[in-house]
Amino acid sequence: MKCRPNNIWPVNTVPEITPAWHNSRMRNVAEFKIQYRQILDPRGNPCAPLPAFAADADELRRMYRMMVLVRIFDAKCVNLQRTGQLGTYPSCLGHEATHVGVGAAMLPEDVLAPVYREVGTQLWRGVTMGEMLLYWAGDERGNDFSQPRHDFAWCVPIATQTLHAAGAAMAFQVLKQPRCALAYIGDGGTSEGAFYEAINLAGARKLPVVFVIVNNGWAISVPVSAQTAAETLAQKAIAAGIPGVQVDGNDCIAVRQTVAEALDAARRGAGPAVIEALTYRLSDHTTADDASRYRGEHELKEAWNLEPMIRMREFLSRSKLWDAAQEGNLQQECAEQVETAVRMHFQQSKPGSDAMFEHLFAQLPVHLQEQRATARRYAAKVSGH
Amino acid sequence: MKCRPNNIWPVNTVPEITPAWHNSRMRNVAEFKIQYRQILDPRGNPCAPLPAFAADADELRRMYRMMVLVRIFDAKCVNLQRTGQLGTYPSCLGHEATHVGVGAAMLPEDVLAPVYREVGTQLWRGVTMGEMLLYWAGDERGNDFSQPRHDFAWCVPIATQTLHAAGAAMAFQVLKQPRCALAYIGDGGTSEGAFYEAINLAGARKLPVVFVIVNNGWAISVPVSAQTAAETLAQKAIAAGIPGVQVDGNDCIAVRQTVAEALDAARRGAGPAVIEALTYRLSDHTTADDASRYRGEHELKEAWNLEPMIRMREFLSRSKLWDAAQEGNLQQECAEQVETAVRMHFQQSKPGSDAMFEHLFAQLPVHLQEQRATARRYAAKVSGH
Amino acid sequence: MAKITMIEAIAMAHGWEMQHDPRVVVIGQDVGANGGVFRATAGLQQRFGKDRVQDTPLAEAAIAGMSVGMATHGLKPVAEIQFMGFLYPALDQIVNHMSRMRNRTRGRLTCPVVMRMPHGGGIHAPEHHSESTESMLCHIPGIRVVCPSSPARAYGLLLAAIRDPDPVMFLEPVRLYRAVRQEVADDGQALPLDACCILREGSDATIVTWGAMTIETLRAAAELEKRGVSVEVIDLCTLSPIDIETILESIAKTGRLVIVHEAARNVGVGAEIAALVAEHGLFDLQAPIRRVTGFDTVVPLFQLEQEYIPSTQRIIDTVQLTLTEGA
Amino acid sequence: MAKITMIEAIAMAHGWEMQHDPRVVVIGQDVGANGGVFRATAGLQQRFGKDRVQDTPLAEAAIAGMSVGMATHGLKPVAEIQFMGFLYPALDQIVNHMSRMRNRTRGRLTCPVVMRMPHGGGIHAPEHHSESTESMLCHIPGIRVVCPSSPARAYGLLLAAIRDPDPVMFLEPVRLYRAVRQEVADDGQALPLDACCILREGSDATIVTWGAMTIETLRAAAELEKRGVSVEVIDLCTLSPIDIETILESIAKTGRLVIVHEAARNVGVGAEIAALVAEHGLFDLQAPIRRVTGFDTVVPLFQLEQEYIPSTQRIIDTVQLTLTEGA
Ligand SMILES: Cc1ncc(C[n+]2csc(CCOP(=O)(O)OP(=O)(O)O)c2C)c(N)n1
Ligand SMILES: Cc1ncc(C[n+]2csc(CCOP(=O)(O)OP(=O)(O)O)c2C)c(N)n1
Ligand SMILES: [Mg+2]
Ligand SMILES: [Mg+2]
Repeated sequence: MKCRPNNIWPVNTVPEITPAWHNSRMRNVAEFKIQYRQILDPRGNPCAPLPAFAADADELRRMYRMMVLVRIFDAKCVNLQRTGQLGTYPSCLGHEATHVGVGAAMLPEDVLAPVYREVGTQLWRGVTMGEMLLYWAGDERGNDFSQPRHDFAWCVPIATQTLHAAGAAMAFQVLKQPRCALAYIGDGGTSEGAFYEAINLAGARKLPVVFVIVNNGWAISVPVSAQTAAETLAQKAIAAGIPGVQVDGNDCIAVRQTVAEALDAARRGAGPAVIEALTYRLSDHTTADDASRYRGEHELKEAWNLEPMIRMREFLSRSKLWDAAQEGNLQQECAEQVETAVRMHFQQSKPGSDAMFEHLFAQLPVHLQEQRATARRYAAKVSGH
Repeated sequence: MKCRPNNIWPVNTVPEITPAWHNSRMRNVAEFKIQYRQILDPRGNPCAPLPAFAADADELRRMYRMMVLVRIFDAKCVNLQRTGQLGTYPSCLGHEATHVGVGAAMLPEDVLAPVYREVGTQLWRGVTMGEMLLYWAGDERGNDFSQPRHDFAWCVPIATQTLHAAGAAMAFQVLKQPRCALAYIGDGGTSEGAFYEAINLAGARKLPVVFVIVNNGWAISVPVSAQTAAETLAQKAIAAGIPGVQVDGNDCIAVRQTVAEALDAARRGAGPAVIEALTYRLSDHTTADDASRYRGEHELKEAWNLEPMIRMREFLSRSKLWDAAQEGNLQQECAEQVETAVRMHFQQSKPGSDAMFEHLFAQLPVHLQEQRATARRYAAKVSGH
Repeated sequence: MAKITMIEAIAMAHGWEMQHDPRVVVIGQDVGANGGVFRATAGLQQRFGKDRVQDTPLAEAAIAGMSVGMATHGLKPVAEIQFMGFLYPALDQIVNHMSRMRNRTRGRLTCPVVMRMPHGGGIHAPEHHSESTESMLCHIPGIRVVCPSSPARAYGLLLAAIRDPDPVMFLEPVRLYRAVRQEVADDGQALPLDACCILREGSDATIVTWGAMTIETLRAAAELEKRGVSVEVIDLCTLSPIDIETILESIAKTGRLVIVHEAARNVGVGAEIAALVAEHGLFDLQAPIRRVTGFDTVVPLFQLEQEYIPSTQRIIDTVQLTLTEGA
Repeated sequence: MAKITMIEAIAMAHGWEMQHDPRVVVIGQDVGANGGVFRATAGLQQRFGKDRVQDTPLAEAAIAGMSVGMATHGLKPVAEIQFMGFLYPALDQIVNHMSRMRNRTRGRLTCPVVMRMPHGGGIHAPEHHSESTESMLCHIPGIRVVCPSSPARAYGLLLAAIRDPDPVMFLEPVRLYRAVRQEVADDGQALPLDACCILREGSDATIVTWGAMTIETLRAAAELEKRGVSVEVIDLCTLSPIDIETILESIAKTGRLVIVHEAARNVGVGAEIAALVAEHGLFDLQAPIRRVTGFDTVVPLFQLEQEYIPSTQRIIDTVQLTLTEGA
């Protein structure tokens, strides 16, 4: 299970048989190491110096609040799907620390290239629950974020978004804008050539882009150990000649600090970096999946011991920044916020057939005008108006 | 210039600005090093213990002979192209040590997945000069090697062949055959996602396949430094969790030994490896290219000082295995062999239009039979018989 | 004999052929323990072991490229692409290698590969999960493209595809995976490739279609019959190469042709059928050839997918329009 | 005004637009110091600097994918794919993102990208260097596909492509790069997209073609004229969307249609033209629509490329056959 730091492969493991060359007289030409960072341990005790932002109690509470909101919203989405009111939905249960940590580390003018699970980052950056509900309810309007207008939309074709982030970073470099792009990618996604092309390109051009690998242990039914023989996913960075680091993805403070450092360096011209956040997919892959077919219960149970909410709450309580009353209020507040968003969502009308044609091109070519008319004719018949 | 070991980046270079995380308290979770091997120095002096095969004088002479034959054949091909008797041709000038070293390291039952430049390996394995001439003269029959029947044909779409090698290795693994696949790739080719997918897949499945990166400094007009920020190309292996090593690609003995060790390990179940052979493209990219547009003369001149033929000849002479008379005979022998091959090549008749249809499917579908008839009708008109 | 769904028929065909041909190996994302996201390979890994049913890393180019190498060196890979919308990274290997390996080596190396993939929309799936871009595949020389429309045809055509010595793209309409049950004998009987299949005979007009659109087309034909119009329905089955003879024979009888497909119209497979008929059957035509297809738009997210997929009504109207035209 | 080749006209169009629009950035393999393997970007890096003319790593998916990100964030990338045969790794980004970015974000993010690539064969190039798979691109909704047939049209259409707010695939026939010289004013005048261009008027038959096949087609038309046959030659120019009106008008006049393209016939762009005419112009047709195309085979290595590419004679014979048929 990749989420437990102790389970990382021993350093410098030598397989039973290897090419004999390690015995012959050779010269070292390059050396690399991959490091791991944790700031809060699973019980919420600091095990490394706290970063500067942690001195701001409001900021810490803001992060925790967002984690709670995400968890409640996520549960609601799963529920809506189960009751036939939403399409297939990929739960982010267990990813809250990573997603909120990344969101908090980014600046508004930076550009996010998400995959499909990063509710926490999106919410932090201003995408609304209503927009997310629309998208997962099968409506493109959900991608028309009222803000941030410049962020990429959800991205289903795995790994493709990493190249968009690199491209946006290229634009910032050419246009001399002090902005960064940040692309998410899953553990499974790191097997796609596009991911490697993106980090390699970013390295070659020293682009201001940070790649966050969310290693949640699984790509649908395929465990990380079947994706790659690499001991860590952070070391993928070495192939691109750029820095790579592991962070405890259930530790919101460590994630935020690590991502912020990488973004800061990138913004100052140091080039890209890869950050592997070790967390765990506590849910099925999506609502269409049944993880019990391929994943042991024991593993799941252990992963729950490391989940990110408790850790943050314990840390806040112990620091006297949080109490049971506040927790109760927060839970209620978030639940209401989610209910309101859902209620408003259901008040929206379905898109009309014109929506298929409206944004295909800046100006609709002639033959599509005919097709639009056909669509209107039959749409009218279908819905009866 | 990547071909000179001294120019390899200093170990552990820290760029001016890096993410601050290297200053914070972190734990190392993985360490890697890339090593470099040379056995003969540029003047042909052994600078490391000689491998076992070097005790066999005939074998060493066989290797040198092949290098000479390759160089003469290659020059002839360039010449044929210049005089309009061959299509665009990618010269292998300067790559002889790498190509012959690899050929000599492989077993006949292994499978080669070449790119388009590896004349030395092909010749060693039994592909004939006639077949090569046919291919570069624009005739598919050139890919129908009389032997080895199981090797892949030349491969123009960069990096695609690495996946074929992995697939063949997968077949060997499933069929429990003690064979290896070996794929070539250029320095430019390592930027393609397909290359990374291949090494990653090979690592994940511990496939018996070896990847030889021929780093000749250039991908057409793009230098390695613009392809990637990686200090070495061997370190691409780290992303796949497999061993990677650099070897002096102008040192035929080091190449052979290094590749043989990797193949041997792979054959015994240790999984794949990446070998970066550092050499130099002494020619234009192909006969259609003019390198003077983008490459300095000085660099080329320096590279000539390191070229592989002298080194091997000096080593043989100094070891009393070779003299001027033998050299003279060899040059003449090879020139005659090449002339004979060229003469026979020109005696072959052009393929007929049926050749387009003959091997498209095991059995030609009906509509293609009509098209074949059309082709015949007009081919007859074109060539007048 | 139990009645089974198309997805079960597909798993059954895999099972038969793996049992009888040790060279057949199944690869893909989640095809192992999970048995495929649609369950097309359910139970195969348990039955045939991890060597013969392998989960691959998440990399479509790798799936196609390794299939090439496996096929040239003694295996018969049956590879699953999780959805057609994720096929594109694999196209390079299909176009540049799989389709031409036999040709470029003059028969020395060959590629008996089947690439299976879910095809089309209609199941409220997420973005990029409803593609039907078969026409891009059909344009590639050296491969076959096959699309079944029932459990029995899925079983027989998949067996034929696996046994074929050349590459076959096998498109599985997701709307049909569990739409109907049918008795299918597990007898290892393959169906012919390169041949259409007449689903319903008729005399007034011919409709050519394939895959999931057979549903709406057969419904339209049934409705038209009530109105006294006799429609012949042809299921293309093999989309490339096209069995044009059967289509031309039908048009010689009916004089009218409507083509129905879910994919976008522009340069769709329907265009090729129309072009062949406009060349070889022009004088049999009594009315313009009409196409009822998906629009030349991006497949919309699922709120609008019913507006995108040609409806029974559109097919009925188009056939009736055709009947009013011409001679 | 000096007479220039098509490749020079292309370089000139780049120069004009980069001079006048600072957002235009050129990327690709060897487009920098080397000026492109065909010299389409010769001199641009020297003139506009390394930021605006960038060699990319050797990775086509990256070229397309980064173009998407550049375009959505303030630049107008003009990307070169070194040969059309190497486009396939980029298709995923083109189909799944570039073509639908505007649509899927409801116009919030857009992709003003031009992807240029050498197209077709006939120059004795190595394997995989002679592809003309435009039909795969034309099937993709949300992009345009353009193919010029002369230096002047290359200049004007490339300017139009770069200025277009949506993605354009720009196919450059390699046989034409240096085939003819023409006076082309460097005046920044774009030509219209989505419009055919009549190369030669005629009354007995219409030939629709594009790109390099205009050579053989015009030769055939000239020869046919000697024999008393008057042929109208239409250059499609924009291959998707198709300006079918112009074609239909011509057929209304001539009653006969021959389509000529270098690509394989099966599901080629010719099929779409035939299908559109079989729907909208059927009653104007006096004879079957015939296609003179490359064969449905792998493009052969260059020994046989002249046997593969449709010859002038085949075009002449087909037009004459058409004239003997029907009314
Ligand atoms: C190119 C592509 N191939 C296949 C899929 C189908 N698919 C959707 S999610 C997924 C697994 C992704 O795993 P990972 O990258 O680890 O992300 P996670 O779901 O764990 O967040 C797969 C195979 C896809 N969306 N895109
Ligand atoms: C997929 C692909 N893209 C582009 C090309 C065009 N091309 C041919 S060779 C070459 C450079 C290859 O460089 P490298 O991999 O270093 O090999 P080398 O030629 O130096 O042996 C390029 C870009 C190609 N053949 N295939
Ligand atoms: Mg995962
Ligand atoms: Mg090179």
